[in-house]
Amino acid sequence: MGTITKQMPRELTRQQHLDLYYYMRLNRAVEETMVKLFRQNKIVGGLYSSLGQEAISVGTCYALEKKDWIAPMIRNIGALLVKGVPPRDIFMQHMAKYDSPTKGRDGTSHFGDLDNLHIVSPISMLGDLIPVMTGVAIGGRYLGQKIVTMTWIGDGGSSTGVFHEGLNFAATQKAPFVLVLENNLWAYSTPVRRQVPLENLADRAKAYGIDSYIIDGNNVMAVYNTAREAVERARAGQGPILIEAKTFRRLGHAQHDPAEYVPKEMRARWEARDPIALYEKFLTGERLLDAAGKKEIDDKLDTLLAAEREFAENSPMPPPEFAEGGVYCTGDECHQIRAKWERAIAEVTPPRSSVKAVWTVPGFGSGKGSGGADAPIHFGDTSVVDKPANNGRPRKAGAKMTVKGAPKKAKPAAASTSRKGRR
Amino acid sequence: MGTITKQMPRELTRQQHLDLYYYMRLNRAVEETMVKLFRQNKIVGGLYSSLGQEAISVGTCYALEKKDWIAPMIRNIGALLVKGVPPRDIFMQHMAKYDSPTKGRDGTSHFGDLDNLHIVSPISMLGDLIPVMTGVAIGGRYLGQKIVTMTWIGDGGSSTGVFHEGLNFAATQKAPFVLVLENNLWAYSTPVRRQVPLENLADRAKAYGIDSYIIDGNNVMAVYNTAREAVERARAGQGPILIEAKTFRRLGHAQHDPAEYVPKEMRARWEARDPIALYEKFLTGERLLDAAGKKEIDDKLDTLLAAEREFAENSPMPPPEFAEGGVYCTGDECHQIRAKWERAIAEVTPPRSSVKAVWTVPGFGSGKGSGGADAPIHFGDTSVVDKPANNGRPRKAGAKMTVKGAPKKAKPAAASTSRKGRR
Amino acid sequence: MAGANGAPTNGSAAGGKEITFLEAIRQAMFEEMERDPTVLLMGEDVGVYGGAFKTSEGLLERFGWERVIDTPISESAIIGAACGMSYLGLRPICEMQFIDFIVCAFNQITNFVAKGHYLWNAPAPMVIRGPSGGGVHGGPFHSANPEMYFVHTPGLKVIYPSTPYDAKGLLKAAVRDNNPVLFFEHKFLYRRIKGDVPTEDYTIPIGRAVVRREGKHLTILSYAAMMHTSLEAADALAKEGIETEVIDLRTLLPLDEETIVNSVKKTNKCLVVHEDTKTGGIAGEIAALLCEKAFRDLDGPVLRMTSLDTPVPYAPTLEACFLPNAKKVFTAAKALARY
Amino acid sequence: MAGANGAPTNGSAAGGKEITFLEAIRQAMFEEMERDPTVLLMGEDVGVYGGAFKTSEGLLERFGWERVIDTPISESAIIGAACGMSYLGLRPICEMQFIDFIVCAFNQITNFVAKGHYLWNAPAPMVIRGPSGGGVHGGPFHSANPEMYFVHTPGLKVIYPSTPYDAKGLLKAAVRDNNPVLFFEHKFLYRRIKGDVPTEDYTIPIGRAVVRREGKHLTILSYAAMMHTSLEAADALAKEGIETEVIDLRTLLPLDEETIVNSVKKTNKCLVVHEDTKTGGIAGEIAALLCEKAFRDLDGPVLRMTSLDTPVPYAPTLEACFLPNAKKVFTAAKALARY
Ligand SMILES: Cc1ncc(C[n+]2csc(CCOP(=O)(O)OP(=O)(O)O)c2C)c(N)n1
Ligand SMILES: Cc1ncc(C[n+]2csc(CCOP(=O)(O)OP(=O)(O)O)c2C)c(N)n1
Ligand SMILES: [Mg+2]
Ligand SMILES: [Mg+2]
Repeated sequence: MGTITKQMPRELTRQQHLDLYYYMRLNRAVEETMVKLFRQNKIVGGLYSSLGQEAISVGTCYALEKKDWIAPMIRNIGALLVKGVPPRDIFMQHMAKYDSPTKGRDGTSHFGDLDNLHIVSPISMLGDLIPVMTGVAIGGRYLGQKIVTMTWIGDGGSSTGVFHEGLNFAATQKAPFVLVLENNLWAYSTPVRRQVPLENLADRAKAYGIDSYIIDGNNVMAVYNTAREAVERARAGQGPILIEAKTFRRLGHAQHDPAEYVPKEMRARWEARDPIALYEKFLTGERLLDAAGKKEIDDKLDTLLAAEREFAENSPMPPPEFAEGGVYCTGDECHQIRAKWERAIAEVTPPRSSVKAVWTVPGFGSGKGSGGADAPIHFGDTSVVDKPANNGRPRKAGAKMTVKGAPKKAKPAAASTSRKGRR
Repeated sequence: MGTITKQMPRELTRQQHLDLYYYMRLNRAVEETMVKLFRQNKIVGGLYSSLGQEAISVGTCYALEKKDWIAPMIRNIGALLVKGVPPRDIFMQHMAKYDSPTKGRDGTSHFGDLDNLHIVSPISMLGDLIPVMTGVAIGGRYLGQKIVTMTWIGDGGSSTGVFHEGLNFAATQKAPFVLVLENNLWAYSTPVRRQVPLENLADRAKAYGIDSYIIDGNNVMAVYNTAREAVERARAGQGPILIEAKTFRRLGHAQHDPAEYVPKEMRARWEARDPIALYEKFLTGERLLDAAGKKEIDDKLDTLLAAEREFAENSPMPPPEFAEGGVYCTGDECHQIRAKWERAIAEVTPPRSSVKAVWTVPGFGSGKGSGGADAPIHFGDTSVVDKPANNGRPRKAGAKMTVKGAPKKAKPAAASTSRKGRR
Repeated sequence: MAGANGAPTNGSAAGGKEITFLEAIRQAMFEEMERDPTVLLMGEDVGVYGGAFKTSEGLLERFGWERVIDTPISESAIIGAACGMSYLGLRPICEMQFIDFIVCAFNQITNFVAKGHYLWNAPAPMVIRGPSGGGVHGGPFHSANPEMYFVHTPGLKVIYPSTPYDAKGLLKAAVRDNNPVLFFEHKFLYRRIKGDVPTEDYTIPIGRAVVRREGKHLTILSYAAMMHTSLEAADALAKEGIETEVIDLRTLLPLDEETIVNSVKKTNKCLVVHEDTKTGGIAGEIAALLCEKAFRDLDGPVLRMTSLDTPVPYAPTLEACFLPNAKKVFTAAKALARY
Repeated sequence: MAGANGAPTNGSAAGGKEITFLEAIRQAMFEEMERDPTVLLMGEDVGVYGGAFKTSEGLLERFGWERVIDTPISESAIIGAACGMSYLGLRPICEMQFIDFIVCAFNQITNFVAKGHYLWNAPAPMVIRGPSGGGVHGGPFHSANPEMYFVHTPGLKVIYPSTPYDAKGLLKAAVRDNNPVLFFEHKFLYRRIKGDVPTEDYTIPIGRAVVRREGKHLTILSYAAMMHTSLEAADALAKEGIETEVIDLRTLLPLDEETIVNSVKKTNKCLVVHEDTKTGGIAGEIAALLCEKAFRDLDGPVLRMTSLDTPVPYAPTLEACFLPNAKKVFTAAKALARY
């Protein structure tokens, strides 16, 4: 256990290099388009930006397989794009259009796709996704799906209680879960040292005895290689892993925020380390990208985004009455809920599921489950000083009841019977 | 920063030795008395025990000064006794008597004394006291009181979100706060490795960049010396400290629980390490205690507890109508709330309190507070797509209102005026 | 007398056996896990120990470590993880060791779990259950009746049964429901109340109240432990010639408006009895409902008999004053009948 | 026309100046901190930034780092620490950046802060405030109206003002109160609503409603943003000869029963308008209250006009359907008047 700061550099294929580059460009282009839309008052509510952090969303998500699950945060548009979400969906979410994934009921990156892309929607409350993705990871293992789950959290969000509860639970369960901590040095207007008294936020992992990595979040290759190693280790059953990606939030918290509280020199330094520019330099140096290739991508993005944007703008606002109803799942006709089993159900059903209910403590042998249904229960059965007000003597009408009879312990038989009765 | 496993052994005076011994004996005797009361159905609700953990409650609390603040947990009866709570109060709390500190409204160790002994009442929800005692610590520093605050948490309780939020906030504030983590290896029926994937729970401290100690919780001298060092460092402004005390819960979670899930060998090993027996052995070896001295303490405890118990038993149950009312403080006649200033108020009031609202980031200079009252606000002022339903045109009756007028920035002058107006 | 679902409400079906309320809960979980491998149980001390109240006794033995999970003391993690599991089509049951601790996961439940279907078309089939209620001297942190926090949260369903028959049938229905269901088990009833339940599989539809006793002079609406208090009061009222119709709400969200309104249209008077504190309790919601749906039928005010607006006090004498009881209900009902 | 507290409710006192609702909040905190060194402010981004909504603009400059504390993103720590400070006689004000995040500290507030005075004789003089409410397209996680969770929690006081005058006077009263007070600031009003406030110090008693408009045909009870919606509807109703009495509740816990009951005894009809969702909203509590205190005076049902029982949708078209508006209130009130 500990913090790993470097890992084996891994040879990327040309295609992988170009993919990483393309997705970062796409990420930025999508957000630039949204800034235009925002200026035209076509965005509903606030608009967040991941300018300068694209390498993290793209590099980490690119390390996942199709079957894996993600839950993006506000600055992870790049992850959504890598997962296969079309830009129009992101535009329409921000414009609250009727054709958006949530049909206008929710906005920004708040949408999911449980069936195909395996995306869980975020909510604004920071940290909540950590236990949720831990649960997806445990559930996927239970079903034999061999999936890995991933979500992202900020330096500020790492101070939420649910970050602790979620990551600790993931660690106790050795859940195949990767948590990416984007340390962009600011939480809204608050510098990281005012929220977390640590030099490296990766040290948060030490509280759970899990491994962590520290990487340059503006180097997409480092991000990808690290994430890929973390994902493989999680998939191999080595438990959850925390990756701290050092980066910087180039714009304000959201469009409304000029972020004057950020020292100019600080922004200047990081603007000189733009992840796309850095990678472009590398790619051209390696002859993986030339002017022609770049031009090609520029054009491709222009055409794509023009079309996607047009589609989004032409989409209608949801009809007012769509606000009504839809709060509950009304059953099979509404949602067919079926677990996707990729292991033998017999492994998790009796008799094979049966175990002895004992704790074995290394060096000290075992202790068995105590009490049984007749055991005294916490409070409920501590002798009551006064007589219960409602001593429930037999009723004229209503359910037949008697008081304080010795509880009966149902034999598994009973259950089995009723089970056969159904099959 | 880091984990310190040993510290300078410190010479204790004979009196200190005998105090530590007496309080451990008193702690155990008080709890033994309560077990008798429980068997006689005189205890309301559940009864918890700190059998075998007395050295921790006693040794840590003994390291505090009178002005310092504590918040005990269910197994910290010893801390209450060291603080000066009479056994009768503890008996009456458990018996829900009218003369108890809470007059029967709350039970067990759920009571406090803000004015004299500086005790904050616990609640059942684990971890909640950590931010609360952090607040007392920060508040005490603000008032110039130079106090240290202390509370306790279990191995299990260290998995609560509020443990994380509280300790992290204490660390960012460098609050004079000492947290004692009693690792008794079990949380109710769950062994520690099922809750926390750590060998040493002191590692939790690494997530906050604060110092921690690991000690043998059954060695009262080690506990006291460590706690004293921690308290001094906290008081000196070095920030919060976590102490992990290794121990074992000898009885069940509460009286109802036979704890058969605990391997016999495990209990046997720890029974052989009884903190009182160990200390007695040391004291007799050092000639600090002899048969006569022991006899004296035995008799003293017998007489004391007989009297205290009698008082408690003779106390009446609260009259039913006492359940009504008392939910709110009705003002000065109910509570005279006055802060105890031990520093010049001028230090925290204008003009001396005034500062420049800038962040200075090491190496990067400063950034100033942005926006001002005219800055766009998060949502509220993002241009609204539809016209507000209630555009509040002038009213026949009711408050005079106009819409979307340029907000006015009040000059501090205004405030000063109204302030003068009052003095 | 038949319940809303047609099944005999006294639960004495053919081959029915008398069990405790506690055992009914245990059997419901046992049988659902037996029936459906997607059903799991998570909580503190639910495995080896079988739960603080022994409601999961024997489940670990039969279903193993993967399906009966002893968690750390992390209510938000339990709820969050269960929601994640439910997204894979699993049907986790979360136990809160005492329902009082559910507020430690309040954000996860009310913001994440409850809103998913409406916002993102993401149903979360999961159950959150635990021991609730007072009367056993658990004190201010082990006696909660948190129902209204959740009745006021769209997206959740809230169940609070009073008999072993209902507890078993409704818990099974909750597990099979595609929505997050909160299931409160009044701990006063665990071993004090016994009743017959059929041995064969059955469910009780969520959202249906049941008439426990028929009457014509006034209607008492109640649920959980206060249901029994109300029935006791009804016996006493009968001796004075006041025939009380007693309805067990069973489900608090959604409320069974039809059964409630029909009864009040018949009796023209309504008293709501709940153990929850008064201000903001469900009696208010019912008063508003009856104003909307049956105002012209009301020959008297919709009244409420509830606990005091205080925390739950520890001392038995104080708790007795805090809680409603049969005598208080009798007095209030009598006055209303005479109104 | 004089309010319950005798002060002119339009706030145009001698030397009064017109300021925004937002500025009223800022001035209240500024002046209280100026007046009393035990008053502190804690929250996320309240210092250097001056708060997400700029309500604490200039406070750090004047009162310094010890009194204006930028916290980590830890709502439970903020509330817990504030409670600890209050035990030393300090009077912390806690800002929730958006009131939606208050549920992240739900356990601390409802179990620790609210119960201390009753159980342990430990008063906690502290204020928890933040921007609430919808109508600005904040979406499902930035538009909460959480009042009922707290109105149902004995030990707290709950304030929800609608004018700059009330906001300033009630926030000052909240800071000086010896109990934990929740103070909700409807963000729709922050810069849209302006009003006069006196320059000299004043407070408004907690627990007092105020008659905003007198009338004889029916009473509309409302608060916060819906207060203005109700007044707008009252204008329209007047054109049809329906004289509506409009009451601003201002404090939701404790409710001003006297003012409410007196008005209904006069008008005999009552419509409650709130932006909070319907089921379990405060309209129910008021219906029950009027049943208890004024049933014989009711010539019609106590009705409610509220938001839908759904999360707050994001799209403006949907949010418009979700929220009450003057037209809906007008229609409901007219029908009730004709009842
Ligand atoms: C529990 C919670 N409290 C407060 C907020 C308000 N809020 C939204 S984003 C933010 C700052 C987040 O900072 P960080 O986690 O570092 O992410 P970043 O914005 O830097 O990507 C805050 C305080 C929230 N969303 N959730
Ligand atoms: C938030 C919360 N969840 C659950 C409980 C129920 N509970 C009470 S004590 C306990 C076990 C505590 O174990 P630990 O923290 O190790 O303390 P110990 O009992 O060993 O002293 C549990 C689960 C609680 N009190 N608070
Ligand atoms: Mg950040
Ligand atoms: Mg323990």
